Amino acid sequence: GCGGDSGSGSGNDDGKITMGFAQVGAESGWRTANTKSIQESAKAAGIELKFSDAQQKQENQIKAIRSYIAQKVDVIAFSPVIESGWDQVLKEAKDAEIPVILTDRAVDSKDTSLYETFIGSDFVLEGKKAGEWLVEDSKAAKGPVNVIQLEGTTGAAPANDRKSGFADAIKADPKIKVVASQDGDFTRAKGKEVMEALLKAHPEANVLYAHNDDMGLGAIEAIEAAGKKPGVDIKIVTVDAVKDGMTALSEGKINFIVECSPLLGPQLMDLAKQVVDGKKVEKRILTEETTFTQEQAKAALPDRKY
Amino acid sequence: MGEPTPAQEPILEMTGVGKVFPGVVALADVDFRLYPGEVHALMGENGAGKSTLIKVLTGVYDIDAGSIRLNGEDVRFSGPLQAQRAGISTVYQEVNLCPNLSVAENIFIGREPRRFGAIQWRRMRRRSAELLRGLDLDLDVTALLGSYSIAIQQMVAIARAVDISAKVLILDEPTSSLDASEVEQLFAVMRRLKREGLAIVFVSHFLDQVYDIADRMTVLRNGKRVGEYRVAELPQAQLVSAMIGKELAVLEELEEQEKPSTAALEQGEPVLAATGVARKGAIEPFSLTIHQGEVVGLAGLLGSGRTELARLLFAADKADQGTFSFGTDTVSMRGPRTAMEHGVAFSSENRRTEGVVGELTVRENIVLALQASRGWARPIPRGRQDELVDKYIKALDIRPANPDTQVRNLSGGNQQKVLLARWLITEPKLLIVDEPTRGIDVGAKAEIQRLLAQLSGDGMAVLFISAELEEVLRLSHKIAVLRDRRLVEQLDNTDDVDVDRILATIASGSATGEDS
Amino acid sequence: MSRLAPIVRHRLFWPAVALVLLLVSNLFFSADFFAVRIKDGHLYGSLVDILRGSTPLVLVALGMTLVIATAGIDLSVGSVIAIVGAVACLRVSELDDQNSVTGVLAAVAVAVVLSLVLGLWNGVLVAAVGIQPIIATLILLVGGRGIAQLITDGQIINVRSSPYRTIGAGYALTIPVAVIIAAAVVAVAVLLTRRTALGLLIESVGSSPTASRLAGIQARRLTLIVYVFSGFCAGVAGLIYSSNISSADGNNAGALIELDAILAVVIGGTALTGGRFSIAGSVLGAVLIQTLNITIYTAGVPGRFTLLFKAVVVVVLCLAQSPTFRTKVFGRWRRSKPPTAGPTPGAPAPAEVAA
Amino acid sequence: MTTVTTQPPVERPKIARSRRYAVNTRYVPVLATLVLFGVMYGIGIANYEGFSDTQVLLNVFIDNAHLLTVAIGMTFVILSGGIDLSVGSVLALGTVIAATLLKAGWNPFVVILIVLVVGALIGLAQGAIIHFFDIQPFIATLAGLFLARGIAQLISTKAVGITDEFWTTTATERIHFGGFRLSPSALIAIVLAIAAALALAYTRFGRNTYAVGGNAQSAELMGLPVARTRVLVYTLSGLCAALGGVLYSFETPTGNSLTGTGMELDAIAAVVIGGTLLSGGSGFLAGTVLGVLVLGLIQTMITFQGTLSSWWTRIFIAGLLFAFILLQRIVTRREPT
Ligand SMILES: Nc1ncnc2c1ncn2[C@@H]1O[C@H](COP(=O)(O)OP(=O)(O)OP(=O)(O)O)[C@@H](O)[C@H]1O
Ligand SMILES: Nc1ncnc2c1ncn2[C@@H]1O[C@H](COP(=O)(O)OP(=O)(O)OP(=O)(O)O)[C@@H](O)[C@H]1O
Ligand SMILES: [Mg+2]
Ligand SMILES: [Mg+2]
Repeated sequence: GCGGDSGSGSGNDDGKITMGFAQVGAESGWRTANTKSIQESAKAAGIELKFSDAQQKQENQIKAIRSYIAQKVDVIAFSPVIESGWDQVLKEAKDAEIPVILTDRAVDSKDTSLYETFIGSDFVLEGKKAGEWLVEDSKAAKGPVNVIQLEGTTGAAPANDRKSGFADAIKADPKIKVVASQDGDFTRAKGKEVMEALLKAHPEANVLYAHNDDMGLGAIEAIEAAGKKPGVDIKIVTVDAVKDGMTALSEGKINFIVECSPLLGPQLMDLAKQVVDGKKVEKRILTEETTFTQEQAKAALPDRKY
Repeated sequence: MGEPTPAQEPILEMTGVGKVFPGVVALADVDFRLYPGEVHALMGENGAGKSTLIKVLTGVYDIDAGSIRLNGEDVRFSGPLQAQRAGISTVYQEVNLCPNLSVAENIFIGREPRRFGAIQWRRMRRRSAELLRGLDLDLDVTALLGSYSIAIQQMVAIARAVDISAKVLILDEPTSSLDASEVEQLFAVMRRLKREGLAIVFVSHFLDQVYDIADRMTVLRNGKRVGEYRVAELPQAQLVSAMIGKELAVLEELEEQEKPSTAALEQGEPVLAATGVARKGAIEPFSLTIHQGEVVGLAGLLGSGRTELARLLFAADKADQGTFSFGTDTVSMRGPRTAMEHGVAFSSENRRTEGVVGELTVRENIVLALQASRGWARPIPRGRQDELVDKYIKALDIRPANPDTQVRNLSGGNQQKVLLARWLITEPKLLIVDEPTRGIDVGAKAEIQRLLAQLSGDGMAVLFISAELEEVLRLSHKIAVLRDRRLVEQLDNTDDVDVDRILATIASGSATGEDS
Repeated sequence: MSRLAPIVRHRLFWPAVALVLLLVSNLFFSADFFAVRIKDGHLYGSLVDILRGSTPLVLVALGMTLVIATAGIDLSVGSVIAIVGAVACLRVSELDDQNSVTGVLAAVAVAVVLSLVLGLWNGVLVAAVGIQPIIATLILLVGGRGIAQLITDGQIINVRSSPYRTIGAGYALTIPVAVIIAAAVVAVAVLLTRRTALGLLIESVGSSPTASRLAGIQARRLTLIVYVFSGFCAGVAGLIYSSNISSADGNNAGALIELDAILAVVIGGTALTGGRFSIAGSVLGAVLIQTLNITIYTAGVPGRFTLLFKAVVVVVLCLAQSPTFRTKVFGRWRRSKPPTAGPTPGAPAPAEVAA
Repeated sequence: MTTVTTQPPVERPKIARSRRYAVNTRYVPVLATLVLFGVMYGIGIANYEGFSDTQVLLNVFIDNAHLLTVAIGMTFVILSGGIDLSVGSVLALGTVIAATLLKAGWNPFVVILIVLVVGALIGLAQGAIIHFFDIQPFIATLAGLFLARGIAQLISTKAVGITDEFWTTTATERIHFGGFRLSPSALIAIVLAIAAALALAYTRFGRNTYAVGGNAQSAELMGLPVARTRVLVYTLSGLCAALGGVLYSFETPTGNSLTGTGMELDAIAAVVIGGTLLSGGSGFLAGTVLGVLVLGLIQTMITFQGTLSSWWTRIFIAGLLFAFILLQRIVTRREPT
């Protein structure tokens, strides 16, 4: 019994924990890896998983959570589509005495008793890490450091946060200047297209900061087509560390990647068991994440799952 | 020019009206006066500018030059709504109602009886039924207008306009698909309204109707006013020459032409034989054979099923039962294409929605059917197109004679000619024409009749439908009489057959004893 | 003035003006915007980027033009792009040697056939079953992306195949291959519609289905063909799209492209109610939209302003294009100059009527 | 030329003419939708435990109150022969305006009023452009889509939470009757649906909408106020979309410029599934309500299914939609034309 020593799994008499998980959607490879991780580790942990895909709609997610409440699951976990607007449905869960775990993204509820814990990355911190690396790296640089920034979808939380964290960090060095910042929609195609245009409008640029690997990978294509060498003529920092990104990093086309791991399934399942057992857990748990340089990437690449 | 002695002030006076469309001067310096209590006919060939004058008056088109005075006051309407509010109620040439609404609504929409702001449907239905009964029509007023034939829709449009009790009533070719008795109903109403002091503008290509109902008339030619006349003072022949600018002699020719006897024709090859063909709700089983060179006329009242019969022969509607054979082969009719493959052509009575394609040019409309039967991969070479199109623009006198005009911008009568040309160039073995002379002026009508007679002389079979019985009689070798959606009798068009005889057959119904 | 009038009245005049204005405005932000150089043996420059970048949209808009001409609409193009890209990339990635030309051609062939099948599916629903086009194609819009994700397992499939990469990112005779492909498809479409009677028949069906049927046109078959063609165009667009980034993104490929395509078609002067269509117009419209996007990047319009910027451009363009707007706003002012003088009766114009 | 006899020489036969289709075919699509909805509901009950609870059906209303509201406005637009793509964006703009103003401490009723007025104004502008400048509705409202979302992003790219007392209490409020619950939003939407249905059937504006959709040119020639009707229809749609925004922000108390993407398609789909013709002039509001319920029920079935992966969710939705529309088509099919 992985179900653990708790015979007291509320509602269900078979002792098996039932988790309702309301996923944002399947908008990116990162997200699907996240979904997979959760599904696989649920199976491994012997937790029965009810899964729903909200297709990026908060309303669907709320509906799903309501239906989990109605089905009296043992624990609810979800990655909020956006940060605000959850008080009501979380209250309903609380009233039904179902613990809630937030994953990946936070909610802005003032009443933190509405959820047990939030496990996920800190997007601002990610932006900061990227910025700090750049500051460090630019110390040796003589001329100005002109950064092109490829932003995530306008209005999306990771885009907002990675932008502001980065901006904070690069204040440390007046040489560093963001010369252009454009919405690349988190996709490769958009990343390439935007980069093509920006390279021509800003020939002085020598650094690219992309809010995710995919945009960075698209931009690499554009840089190569422009006859420049990615990683050398234009230094590249990205966030995520998906396998393709890591490959490019190990090949020297990217200089630095800040990890944002989607693989928080095992951690989540652990937490779920603790929470169902009524144990007290930390309100904020950061996913175990790191950063990668080119050398580290070469070492880590063989074990990279996705 | 017979100037009337104005007993009173004109209710409506248009002076120096001009209207130019790109490439066409539709109206130039036209004067028009209308007095209360008169029926004033607006006369002219197809494309003379009658409908345009009416549209300019009621604000459908912006006016380019001239002035309009209503009741002595200068007016300029921004649209039919304003004109209606000022007391001008209009039936435009093509039926302009909403086919997706019920008959009752079409009569009352915009002025529905209401209580506390809510429409009183029951009262509306009752009143529209009454109104239609006044025109001797017994319709299901809750049915969609679109489910009725063009003729009935025309009557509904008239009922609507008449009921909007206005000071001026304008009727643009209201009678084009009506049969004699419907026309009579309409005239009775018009006379009543006239007595009540209404001023009525009436447009028609039926000279007899004009002479029957109108008091005065204004004649237009090529967008210019030829003159204003008292009807009583202008003989028909003079009117015609005023309209077309020359004498007319074709009509007589046709009368003289010797027709081959039916017996002789029936020796020949049957082009199409329909046996026991029927369609539920449309027409009872009928059998009809049409031979080479034969003109078969269909006679019947409104809604007697003439159009339905024709549509079945062309497979525009699918028959539920019965067989069709062309020559010696029995053919299962899958759609218009099957019929066309066997040399059948069908020109619909409903030219606006089932006939011409308004957005396309005259040329494209004319070659459309021929092209369709050749298939898309074999386009008609441009030279051949020009040849065919030019030939028929000349033969039918389509105006403007520019093949690249959009058909939608043609006058009603000219659209009809385009539709006819479309089918004539396919050189069909059997030409089914449903109201082919609808809205066509006297000259062109004679021309079309002559053309049909000539083509049948050359061996083409024709199925001819017209609300005008005289026309049917003049052209046909054989007349099939319909009544109540049933083919009741087929008469050889011998000397003793005349309008009265046919009306009698229609009235008595079961001449062939098929009735139960 | 009078000699210019026909040009000004041409329905593509205003989109062309807008295109030129947008292109020129880029000069403010990127001085050598119009510079086209030869780099690594091929043409290189912003104009080349715009042309190459607009190829998927040009193709989709081309298919959409014919669909719209029959008074239909095809919402599923984005999903077709995703599916086709997914299938092609999956097959290429499964090759032993990804650089084998025959293997890539086989994968491309499978993908193209699939796009025809998807088009046929839409066509059957619309033409044979008689479902309203917007709903019929909505089914594939929703389900198709699911299928694409199913194929890619929600991941991005990468290929490292230079033959495959050539389709969307390669060059032949210094010209981007994608541009050559798109030009070829457009040329074939123009030839098919204007050199045969296909265009006329489609326009007829689109303007008046009833009248067309009674003229003996087989509207169903035409409708079917048109949707299959739209599927094909979307399929080729999907190949270019995925080849350009050497990967298939089942989640995002072609998302919302249907809106841009419809916009391109309408800017190009084809009415959504069907009938007359202009392939040249749609191509112009698509290039215009791509130029607009590039201008937004070049000018550095911040993300939060992009939509407003687009809205303004679309509104201004539509108003400029609308004859009604021009007469209502400028016509009055122009007309008031010469006092209202009607055509003089003696003018030669009436003779025209009689002619 | 022979003379037309002005007096029929024979007594005119009295014929009961042209009485056509006995059954009123206008109601067939809506009835078919109703029946198929019942079938689908039955399938749900048979397959999923707890589906038979009437509250499940009421929850569909609760969950889709905003969609219903938006679809009501869309029904008017589509009936008039137009289309409105801007609704999703206007809804989003509504939530953003509401959230921002509430955060600044404005009175909630004033906020609602402002949101509604903004929505109506956007609709009015679209309608005016469409009618007076002869711009295709698709394009004008596509510009509206960009514009409304653009303004929303300009106001705030970040989602703004709503903590206003009135908002949160309205959101949690449930109206109880006979053991069942409805949210105030659902009630508002239902009342609006009834009002709209009555307006379509019993007011001149409603009938004019049908007339304009049937044939705008004819309607103009019949002297109907086409301009007013057109403009009003889009204004109404904007208003409904804004109201949808308010209701949406009751359910999900956030102002977010990214909400409602693709909602225009959902609304159009709901209207068309309900048997309304996209070409205009034919359809009923009851159909729209059914259309929304069908979409909602599909969503509910997916939630009850519970185990679908993301892509299977999409395929499943498409499959259900396809099955439904195919059946509907077969049921309502008359002769091929
Ligand atoms: N919207 C338009 N655009 C361009 N030309 C037009 C338009 N409407 C009418 N015309 C042209 O104006 C002229 C007058 O047309 P009008 O419809 O007034 O003729 P009419 O006298 O009513 O003919 P008919 O007896 O055939 O109905 C025709 O040459 C026609 O082609
Ligand atoms: N099943 C049907 N569905 C739709 N329209 C139909 C159907 N059957 C007939 N019609 C329409 O009804 C009209 C025929 O009506 P009606 O019974 O008045 O024929 P008619 O005898 O030809 O009358 P008319 O003398 O006016 O030509 C045609 O225009 C046809 O389009
Ligand atoms: Mg006329
Ligand atoms: Mg008839």
